[in-house]
Amino acid sequence: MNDSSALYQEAIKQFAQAAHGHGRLEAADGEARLDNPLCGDRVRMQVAFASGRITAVAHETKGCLLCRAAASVIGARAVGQDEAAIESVATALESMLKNKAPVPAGWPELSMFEPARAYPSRHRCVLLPFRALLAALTESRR
Amino acid sequence: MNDSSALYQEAIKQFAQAAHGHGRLEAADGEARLDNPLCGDRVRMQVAFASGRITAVAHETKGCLLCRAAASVIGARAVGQDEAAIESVATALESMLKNKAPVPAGWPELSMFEPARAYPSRHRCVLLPFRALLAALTESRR
Amino acid sequence: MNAAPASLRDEFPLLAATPELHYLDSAATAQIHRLALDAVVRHETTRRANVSRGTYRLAEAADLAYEQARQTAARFLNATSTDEVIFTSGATASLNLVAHAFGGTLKAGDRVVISVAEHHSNFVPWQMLRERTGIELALIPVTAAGQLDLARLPELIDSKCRLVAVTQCSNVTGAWTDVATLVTAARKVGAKVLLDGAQGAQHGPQDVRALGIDFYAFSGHKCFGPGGVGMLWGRGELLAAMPPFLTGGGMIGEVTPQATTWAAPPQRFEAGTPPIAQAVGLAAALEWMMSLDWPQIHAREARLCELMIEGLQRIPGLRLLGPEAQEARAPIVSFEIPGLHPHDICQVLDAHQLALRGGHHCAQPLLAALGAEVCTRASIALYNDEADIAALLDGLGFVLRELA
Amino acid sequence: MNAAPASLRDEFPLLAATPELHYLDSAATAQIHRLALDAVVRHETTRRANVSRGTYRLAEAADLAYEQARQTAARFLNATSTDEVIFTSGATASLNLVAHAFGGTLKAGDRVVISVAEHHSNFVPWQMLRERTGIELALIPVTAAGQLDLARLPELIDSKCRLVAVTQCSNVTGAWTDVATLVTAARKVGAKVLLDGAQGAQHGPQDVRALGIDFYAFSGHKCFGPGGVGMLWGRGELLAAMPPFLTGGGMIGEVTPQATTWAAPPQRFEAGTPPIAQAVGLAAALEWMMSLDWPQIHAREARLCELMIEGLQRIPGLRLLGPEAQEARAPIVSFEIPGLHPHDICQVLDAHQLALRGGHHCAQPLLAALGAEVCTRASIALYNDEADIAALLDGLGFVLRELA
Ligand SMILES: Cc1ncc(COP(=O)(O)O)c(C=O)c1O
Ligand SMILES: Cc1ncc(COP(=O)(O)O)c(C=O)c1O
Repeated sequence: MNDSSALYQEAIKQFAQAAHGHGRLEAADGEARLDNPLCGDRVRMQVAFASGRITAVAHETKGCLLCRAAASVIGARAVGQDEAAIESVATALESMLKNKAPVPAGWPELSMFEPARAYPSRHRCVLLPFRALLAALTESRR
Repeated sequence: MNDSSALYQEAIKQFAQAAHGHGRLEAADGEARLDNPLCGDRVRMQVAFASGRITAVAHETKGCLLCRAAASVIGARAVGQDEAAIESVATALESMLKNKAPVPAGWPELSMFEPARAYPSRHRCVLLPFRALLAALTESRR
Repeated sequence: MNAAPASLRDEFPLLAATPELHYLDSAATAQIHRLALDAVVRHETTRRANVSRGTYRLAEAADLAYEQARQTAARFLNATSTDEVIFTSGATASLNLVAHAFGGTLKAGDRVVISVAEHHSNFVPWQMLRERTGIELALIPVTAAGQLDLARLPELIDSKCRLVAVTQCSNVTGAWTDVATLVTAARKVGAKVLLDGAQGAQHGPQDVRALGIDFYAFSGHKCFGPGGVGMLWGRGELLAAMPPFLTGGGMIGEVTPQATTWAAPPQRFEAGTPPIAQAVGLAAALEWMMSLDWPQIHAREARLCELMIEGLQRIPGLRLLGPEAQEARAPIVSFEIPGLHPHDICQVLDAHQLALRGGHHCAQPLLAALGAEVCTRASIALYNDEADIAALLDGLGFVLRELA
Repeated sequence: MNAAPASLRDEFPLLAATPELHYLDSAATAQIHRLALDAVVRHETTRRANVSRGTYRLAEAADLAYEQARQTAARFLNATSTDEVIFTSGATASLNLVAHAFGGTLKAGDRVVISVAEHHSNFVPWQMLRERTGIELALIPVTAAGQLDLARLPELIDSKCRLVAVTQCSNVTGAWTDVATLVTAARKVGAKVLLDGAQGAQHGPQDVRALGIDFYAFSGHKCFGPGGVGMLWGRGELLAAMPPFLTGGGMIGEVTPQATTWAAPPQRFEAGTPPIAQAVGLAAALEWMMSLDWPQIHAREARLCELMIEGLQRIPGLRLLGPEAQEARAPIVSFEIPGLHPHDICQVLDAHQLALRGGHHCAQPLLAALGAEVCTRASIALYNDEADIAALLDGLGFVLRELA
């Protein structure tokens, strides 16, 4: 039997529940809404940005536990990072899921998604908030 | 082995060769052109009609031996027939081919098409001139 | 209560090979019947040739098999003539065909009436037609139970209405459409009726004449047949008056650089090499379906559906979408559990050998109307049995414990 | 001269089961390779589920198989990205897709250049586009040998020209198109190039990047794969700028009663449930094709073709259509025998176990240009051998004796 209890670790549920960064910014420099059209999941991500670093982040996330937990990690961790760091963690996370690469350096809590490697259809759930964040950063540069 | 020499009886070749009724009428009461779009065969059939009977028939036929032989039988036999007779021979001929019915009464030469029963894709070759004749008759009533 | 005869499940190779699997996603794709798969293989290995153009024996055999498949489909639908039966690549293609070809005979200001309950495949093609031609697109709303709100028909189906195009059965709520009432309303104003039978045909042979409709569309893969093939039935005189949609080989009268004329239906609507072996496989599935005792199957499916609903209703907070009355629904049951996302629900159920689907089910307008965005769906087909229902109810227990 | 390795013929179940059959109609439909059929059966019996929407393991396996099929097709075509690779129901559907979706970005007065040598499937869709939008449709004429008359390009491919859509290889004469010259001419004026590869893909893997083209279409059933599936490759940036053609489930961003947004390619162009098992089967065929020694196969095919042409030329009065030079043609040979109709010729040949096709081959404009209405065609594929050619030449002796 495939073991869904390995996938739904306590950490994931706690992050999802905590919903770090949930909400809206008064003044965002960049904003993006990303959908997963196949399932209807949706992330709206806002960032504020100063001298090359994220100063605030907020998101509204409609999605599954994996998606909400990933958005919550961003809420807890993104502030203080620059765009290059976000890009590299997003790439590393995708690689962790798809190619069994190690957990992205400096973001140890992302190890909670390691069991999702076995479920390709769920990879985009985890990645959607990161892609939304990248899109919001791109937007902020316009 | 399936025996194509049974299909291509001498009678068929002779009727096709003779091309009875080939040509055009000076004054036609009805005319129809029928195609077999799948193979490009084509029959143009003209009839003249007086007091309920065919007084002249002419056709231009582009097609295979079976189609040309059938048109030639019409050229040799249709004059003097009324529409009901043509309809019944066309129906009987289709039935001969598809349902192994006997040769249409009064048109013994159509027995040369009996071997074509075995080749469903060729039925329309034989029937096309008859259908064109019926269409020309319908046209003449307009 | 009868269990599914084990033999019925055994007739489906995938189910026979995975006895532990509880497949409750037949509304998305039904499993293929052994006879349908055998027919595909037999065709490809003994009669493979292109159709309608060759005179050699292999081509004649292919042609005959393809036209016999058309006859079988005509019997399954009780069509007047095989000329009314068009093979397509699927229900979506059938619906697009009507939206373009029949839609092409409509003009700005003409009204097409669909419903809020449509699958995207019977929704978006009409929106596109609206964009192309300026038709007016009107939506029959749904009741809180997800049924078409027929009280609204008089204002929607009036003399401007040319076509009513609705689903026979919702792929989300299982709600059956009251076709007779719609047909009566449409006939009164001379409008045509299209039924999207994608979810209907799986539940037994249809009688398009008794239904009184003008077009019927469905997919092979939801009827225990192969993928890549679908059907469109249309009333003969309507098809004869319609321009083609896809164009190419096999559907022409004559082609010249200046202009092209069309073959008669059904060829006019079958451009290119059709899905020959798939049509033959679908016919085998339909033939098998016609041999079944449908009242008995419906009674079994309804009992299983009732059993499932009873169990679901014991879950605190669970919200069922769709009609209460059993006779108003096909055995398709969608639900929401507060705080739990369908993906997570389906993931945990999968660990318990249950195949269910979660999401918007290609019916976003309907879900929006029902106040949901996504839901979890269990759909029952003739090969399901009590063990599947029991496993689902047990599985949901695990879901609640694991995800809470 | 090498005969076909018996083992190659044996890899095709229908041919293996009918050793007496001389199948010379592969340009219409090639026989299916064992691996392709096996892949279909394996998919339907072990991984059957709808794609892109389910999270249970069966659905994930189906999804993975379908996307791997896309990867295989991308490798077969040397596409830059799998996002450029669209599964359709066949070449005709692919060509209609471009005529509608790319065609929808054209306006009255824009010119589309096709050729007189097109199959109806790459002819009629452009005539229809002309009717819908008022584009100008120009035809590259053919030489007496049936080759595109490229001397005419300067006047046809000018600044009004938006698209050049031509066959890679004629299904009647076997003439290969000089793609490089066309691409150069098109690039000069910024026009796009579509290649109808229906007859090309059967003769080996393609390199769409090296060809320098923008769209490539072909069918599975002509490439030793299942029916009911085809491919469209399109350059990423072009696909991204195109509206969808067929609409429905699986190709949307969001659907509301007011408006609908589209998914990115390739999903945007794959409305409804795709031909999943068929795509998987086609991928198995393409994978097998990629494992072959094509230079050797081409040399064998060319030798067989030469042998056939030599034999045909000994028949008094026989007229060969198509180019003289071997390197200018695929192994497709059409001919006329004065006074004999192709149907009768094919019928007699059939009695001698030869499968050939006679008629207009869905290329009426080409036949008219060559001064023929119908012709008889023998087409050679990789499983044919010298015995097939000898049987054809013997068979034509019978034809002459029997029909004279
Ligand atoms: C009600 C309804 N209509 C249309 C469709 C589209 O069918 P397909 O995807 O087979 O083209 C579906 C299938 O999902 C459906 O449930
Ligand atoms: C050159 C060419 N183009 C297009 C087609 C159409 O292919 P299909 O019938 O598989 O859609 C064919 C096949 O007959 C062809 O030979």
